[in-house]
Parts: sequence; C-alpha cells; structure tokens
Amino acid sequence: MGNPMRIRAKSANGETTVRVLMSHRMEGGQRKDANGKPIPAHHINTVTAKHNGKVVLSADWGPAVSQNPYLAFSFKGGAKGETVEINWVDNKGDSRTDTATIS
Amino acid sequence: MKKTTQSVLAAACVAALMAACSSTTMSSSADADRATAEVIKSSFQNKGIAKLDRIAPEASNDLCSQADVAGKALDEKTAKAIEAANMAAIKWPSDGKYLGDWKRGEKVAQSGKGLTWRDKITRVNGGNCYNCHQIDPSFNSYGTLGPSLVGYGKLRGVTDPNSPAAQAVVKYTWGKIWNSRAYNACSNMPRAGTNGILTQNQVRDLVALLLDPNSPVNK
Amino acid sequence: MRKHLLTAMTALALSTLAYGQSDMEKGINKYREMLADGNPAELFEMNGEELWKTARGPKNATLEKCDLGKGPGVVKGAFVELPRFFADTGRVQDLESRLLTCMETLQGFNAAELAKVKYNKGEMANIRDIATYVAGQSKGMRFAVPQNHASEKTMYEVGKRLFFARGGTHDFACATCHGEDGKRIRLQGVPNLTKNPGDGIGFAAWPAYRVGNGQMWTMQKRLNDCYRQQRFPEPKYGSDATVALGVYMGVNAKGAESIAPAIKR
Amino acid sequence: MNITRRDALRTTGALGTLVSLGLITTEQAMAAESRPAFASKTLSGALEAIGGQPATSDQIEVIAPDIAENGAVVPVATVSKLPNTSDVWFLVEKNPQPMAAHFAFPNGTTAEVKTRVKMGKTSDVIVVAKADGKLYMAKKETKVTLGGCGG
Repeated sequence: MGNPMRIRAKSANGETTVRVLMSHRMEGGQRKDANGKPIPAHHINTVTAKHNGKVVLSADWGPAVSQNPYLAFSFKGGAKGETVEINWVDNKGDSRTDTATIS
Repeated sequence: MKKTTQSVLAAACVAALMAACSSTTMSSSADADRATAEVIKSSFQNKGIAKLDRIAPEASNDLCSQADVAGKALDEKTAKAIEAANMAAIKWPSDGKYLGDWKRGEKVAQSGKGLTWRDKITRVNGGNCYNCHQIDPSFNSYGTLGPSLVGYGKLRGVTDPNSPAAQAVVKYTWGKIWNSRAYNACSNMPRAGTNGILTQNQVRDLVALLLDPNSPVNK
Repeated sequence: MRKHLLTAMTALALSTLAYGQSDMEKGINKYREMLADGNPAELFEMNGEELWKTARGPKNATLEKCDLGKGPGVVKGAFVELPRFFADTGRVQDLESRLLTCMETLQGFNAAELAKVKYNKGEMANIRDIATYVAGQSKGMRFAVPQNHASEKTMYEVGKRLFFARGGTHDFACATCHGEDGKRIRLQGVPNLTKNPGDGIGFAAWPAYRVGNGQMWTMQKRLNDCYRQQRFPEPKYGSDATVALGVYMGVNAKGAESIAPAIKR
Repeated sequence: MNITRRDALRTTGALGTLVSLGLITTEQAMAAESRPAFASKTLSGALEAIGGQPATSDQIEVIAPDIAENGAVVPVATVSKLPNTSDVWFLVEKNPQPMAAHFAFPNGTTAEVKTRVKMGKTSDVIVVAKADGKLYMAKKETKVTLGGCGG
C-alpha cells in the first residue's frame, strides 16, 4: 500500500480538470547503491482515472516518469460533488486507489 | 599540516589581533562575541572527517570575520600582517617546476569533491574552481563569485610560461592558488595549498590550465 | 592603440556573453515556473497535517495544543514569526526546535533522542512533514520575526557573527556565497541573505521540495547541508547556532512573502 | 495500443511459466519490463512497438522547457489538435529506454495531458499521437544543464 495521493478536481464550463500528485519513488533501475549493487527498477506501471465508474484516462508508465509523479488532464462533464477515482499499480504489484470530490 | 600552519599564522597575527580588539570596545558587541563563542561550543559536533578543530580560532580568519561583522575593511597594518604571515606559509615547488598538464588541471578545476563530513580522507579533493570562476570559455556552467579567468595567461602577456619573462606571473599564479590571502588579506578564495586541499601536483596542473598557451583558457 | 583595441574586444566579448547568459537564465526561470504547478511538497504537507491531528507518542496525544508562539493550537501565521522567544523553555526557538518541545511536553517523546535521529528517517521524517504543514499554513504571509525580547536581540547578533564566521578547510563563511547581490555558484543563483533578498527567496522559501533527489528539505536540513559544503563539523539539529542563523536571516527578510513549501531544482 | 496489450499478455504468459518452474519469483516477474515499447533501447524500436514510424504533424503541440535545470524532473505536456486523437506517447530520444509514458483518451476526454519525465541529457522530447488509427509525431529539444556544486 502506497501513501495517499493528492487529487484536485475542478469543474468549469462543462469540463473537469484533474491534477494528481502521487507518492512513489519511481526508481529507474539505472542507479547503484553505496555498495555498487544495482538498485532494481520500482515504478508505477499503470494509472487509471474514473469518473462515475467510467474510465476517463488510462496510462502506461515506464521508469522515466519522475519521482513523486504529477499528472494533469481534463474530461467533458463532471459536476461539483461528484467523485473522481484514481488508481495506480506498480511493477512490484503494489497499488493504491484514492478518490476526490469535484469542486 | 594545517595545525602547524595555523599556529604560525596565530603567532604572526597576535600584534594585529590586539590592535583589532582595542578598536572594538563596545560592551554589547563584546557580549555578543562571548555569546557567539558559547553557541559555537554547544552547537557543533564531530562528524566523519570533519572534526571540531576545523572551527578552532585562527587569527587571520577571525580578524576578517570581525571586520565583516563590523562592515568595514581591515586597517592597512592588520591586512599587511595577515598577508605577510600567509606569504610565509606558501610552499614553493621543491624542484622549481611550476607547470603541469592543463588537461589534468581542467579536471581538478571541475571537481568540487572532498573534505566534507561525507568524504573519506583518501578521496582526491577537487579545486572547486568552476563553482566561482569562468575558466574554459566553452563551458557554460560556471559561478560568478570570483572573477572570470578566461584569457588569464594571454591577458598577462604570457606566450611561453617557461620563459624568464613569464616567471613573475607564473610565481604569482602558484602563490595565489597555494594561499590567496598572501595577496589579499581577506580573500574569499580557499587557501588550497596551505590548508591541504590540493597537492603540489594538482596546483602545477592548475597553473598550466591558466598559463599554458594550448589551454582553452588562452585560446 | 593596440591596448585600446584589446579592451574594446574584451568588452564586446563580455557583452555577447552576458546576452547569452541572460537567455540561459530566462530559460531556467521558465523551467522553474513550469515546475511550480503541482509541487510534490503537497504530499508531505498532507501527511504533516494528518500527523498534527493524530494522537501519538507515549502520552497518546495530538499536537493540536502545541503553542508555536501565537497561543496553543494556532498554526496559521505562526511560521512567519519564527524563530522567537518562548517563556516556557526560556529559549529562542525555530519551528523545528519548537516542534521537538511540543512532541516532548504533549506527546511524551524524548526531544534529545529525537534530535539525534537521521534526517528523513523515523520520527525525523514525521517532524519534517509536520514542519512542512505548519509552514504551508503561512503561505503568502509576510515575515515578521520578532525582536522584542532581549534574547531575540542577542540571537540576532550571534546569528550575524556566525553568518560571517570563516572556518573549515576552505575558510568559508555563510557570507562567502550569500553576502553579495547577483552571484552564482555554477548556474545556481545564491541570494544575498545579509538583507531582505525579496519575496519567496532564501529564508522565505524553505521548507522546499528538491526535484534533484525527490526529498523534502526543512530549514534545519538546508543549514546542515550548507555547513557540510562549507566543510565545517556538523551543527546539531535544532542547536542554538542554527536558531541564531534563523533569527538573523528571518529578521533580515522582514516583509518578504513566504512561499514555503517551495519547489527547487 | 492493441498490439502493445497483446504482446504484453504473450510475454506475461512466458514469465508465468518461469514462475511456475520456480526459476524466478513472482515479484521478479512483476518487476521485469515485459512491454516491448518500454523495454526497447532505441527510438526506432520503441516506435516499431507502437505501430511504426509516424508522419510529422504540426497539429501536435509539444510543451517542454528549452532548458531543464535538473534532468530528474522535466515538465512536459502535449495538446493534440488532430480530430479523434485516442492515444499519445511521450518519448525521450536520448534516454537509455526512450519510451516514457503512454496515455489513452476515451471519448469525452480532451487530448491534452501534462506530466514530468526524467532526461539523462539534452535530447528531443517526442510526442506521438494516434488519430483515427494513424500515427503522427512532433518534437522539441530540451537542454539539460549540469547541476551541482561542492560535494
């Protein structure tokens, strides 16, 4: 279980803009530790965003997405008080789901 | 190494220190000085190779720091005393060889490594030069705390650093790197030789970086 | 005549250089603007707020009664008035040393033991997040570090002396890098901290998220790393030297807007 | 997109066999990069994995800084004005594995997205967009400056 995400969803002019910060080390697999041993890659593989149960964005990520990833996108519809749900799954099978209320 | 140098400096600067002390007689200032000494004593701890002796009182540092706090330059007599003591601490090359390899010098100039509490004592120290100076004009990541050194040799008319005509500039360059405060009492530049930051060979390579006509500095 | 030509050529070369440099600086400023949208510091702030309100420690209490200088439980506006004198401890304290006090008195932790924990580890990671949360509650407010109590005035004078104190293997003082306007180390601008360096610069920008290592750095960590690079021995966490430097920089920054938690390269 | 998914499934099957044979642990199987587009060490290989060399288009805006002070975090964004854009990919040409991220937009989602990627050195940032099943691309160079000071 990862740490909570920071999700902000705002609706304006019939469109909802979502901004998400995720807590993840996004280890690229290229670095070595103090003893010279390679640090294995550990990064988010997939991200799925849902509004009212319907997928509004899906993503596949590799190790080149920055640590503590940031993601912003927008979709048509969405009203104040409804929820947006974000889920990520990483390459070690860890996952996290958080929801936010649209403001 | 550093300790002996410091005691030499301390002895040479005692007279200057007395003069500086008598000119700052405001009691509140003296109280603050005492409070500062107490705070330093209680706040710092040894870590790795960085031991408390690194912040032991040292005359030429302390006089410059006091002048900075007061916001006024050192009086000429004190400044000259500091410069003379530091000049005496310069070690000139034992074999008379001042010039090394400018390519190795560039590496020394690029590196800012060494002597922090994370470093091992065996680590080869860098000169930290690019952090403050522009050197190779094609390299754009340089600091501005010190003057640009682009054209250093050329601007001083050095075409052959091994010629007798160039000897004064060569010697000055060595001395300035070895102990900058021999020429400017309160210079911000580290005393690379006197304080044991760089080796004799590394200083040779830096002198070459600045004075060799083939160095990018003089192109 | 020849000499004049040379001077003219040098001047020309310098102006071309200055032009190129300002393009580079414009590019870097643009990069920093782009980063400001979506600062991962918010993740640490969020955790810090949770920790503030969670009953923890041997006494199983929250920090909600912690007095940061504006009365028990008042968080908003506290950060821009720290460090300050606290009658209960008889000391001038910065945000982090004050948090140690609250964690000891309210929650029953041993402050001296906490101060020895490695940065980013265990309770020290929690203090980091709580400090980030508290600082964030003063975002947009202006610095007004008090100089009323005699101890606050003394600490300013001590901080000033520490700021100019040369030492270590390289004879560096804080002032070596932070004593003049418009200077750089490599490409990094180093603000002049002997006066108000401007809104959101220097003391008014920490805690900050550092994109280079993905770490959240508090002011204590910032000072610790400055001293590491100065090749000094280590300042103890929350020690009087670090607090005095905070008073010196904070008072100098009077009127500067706090942007903490900021985002940095 | 479909190709990527199919290939991923196929590879996962093979890894599954290795797990059942006890040659690798489940965690290693999960962690191993099984997606050809992400595993590819060349730009052409990554493009091949998502459907081939795209045509250049001025209808894709690549937003990336001219200069990135720190390659660990480079803000990137794209807006595709191509009608019926269903997918976008971000690639960093000079990275050891150029593919950075893929986004799929269902109907109703604007073909616009913003994120942050790592860049090992100065490189083109390439955005590929799929519209009506065809691939298009645009690029922008970002210079990565050396960071760093003492220590």
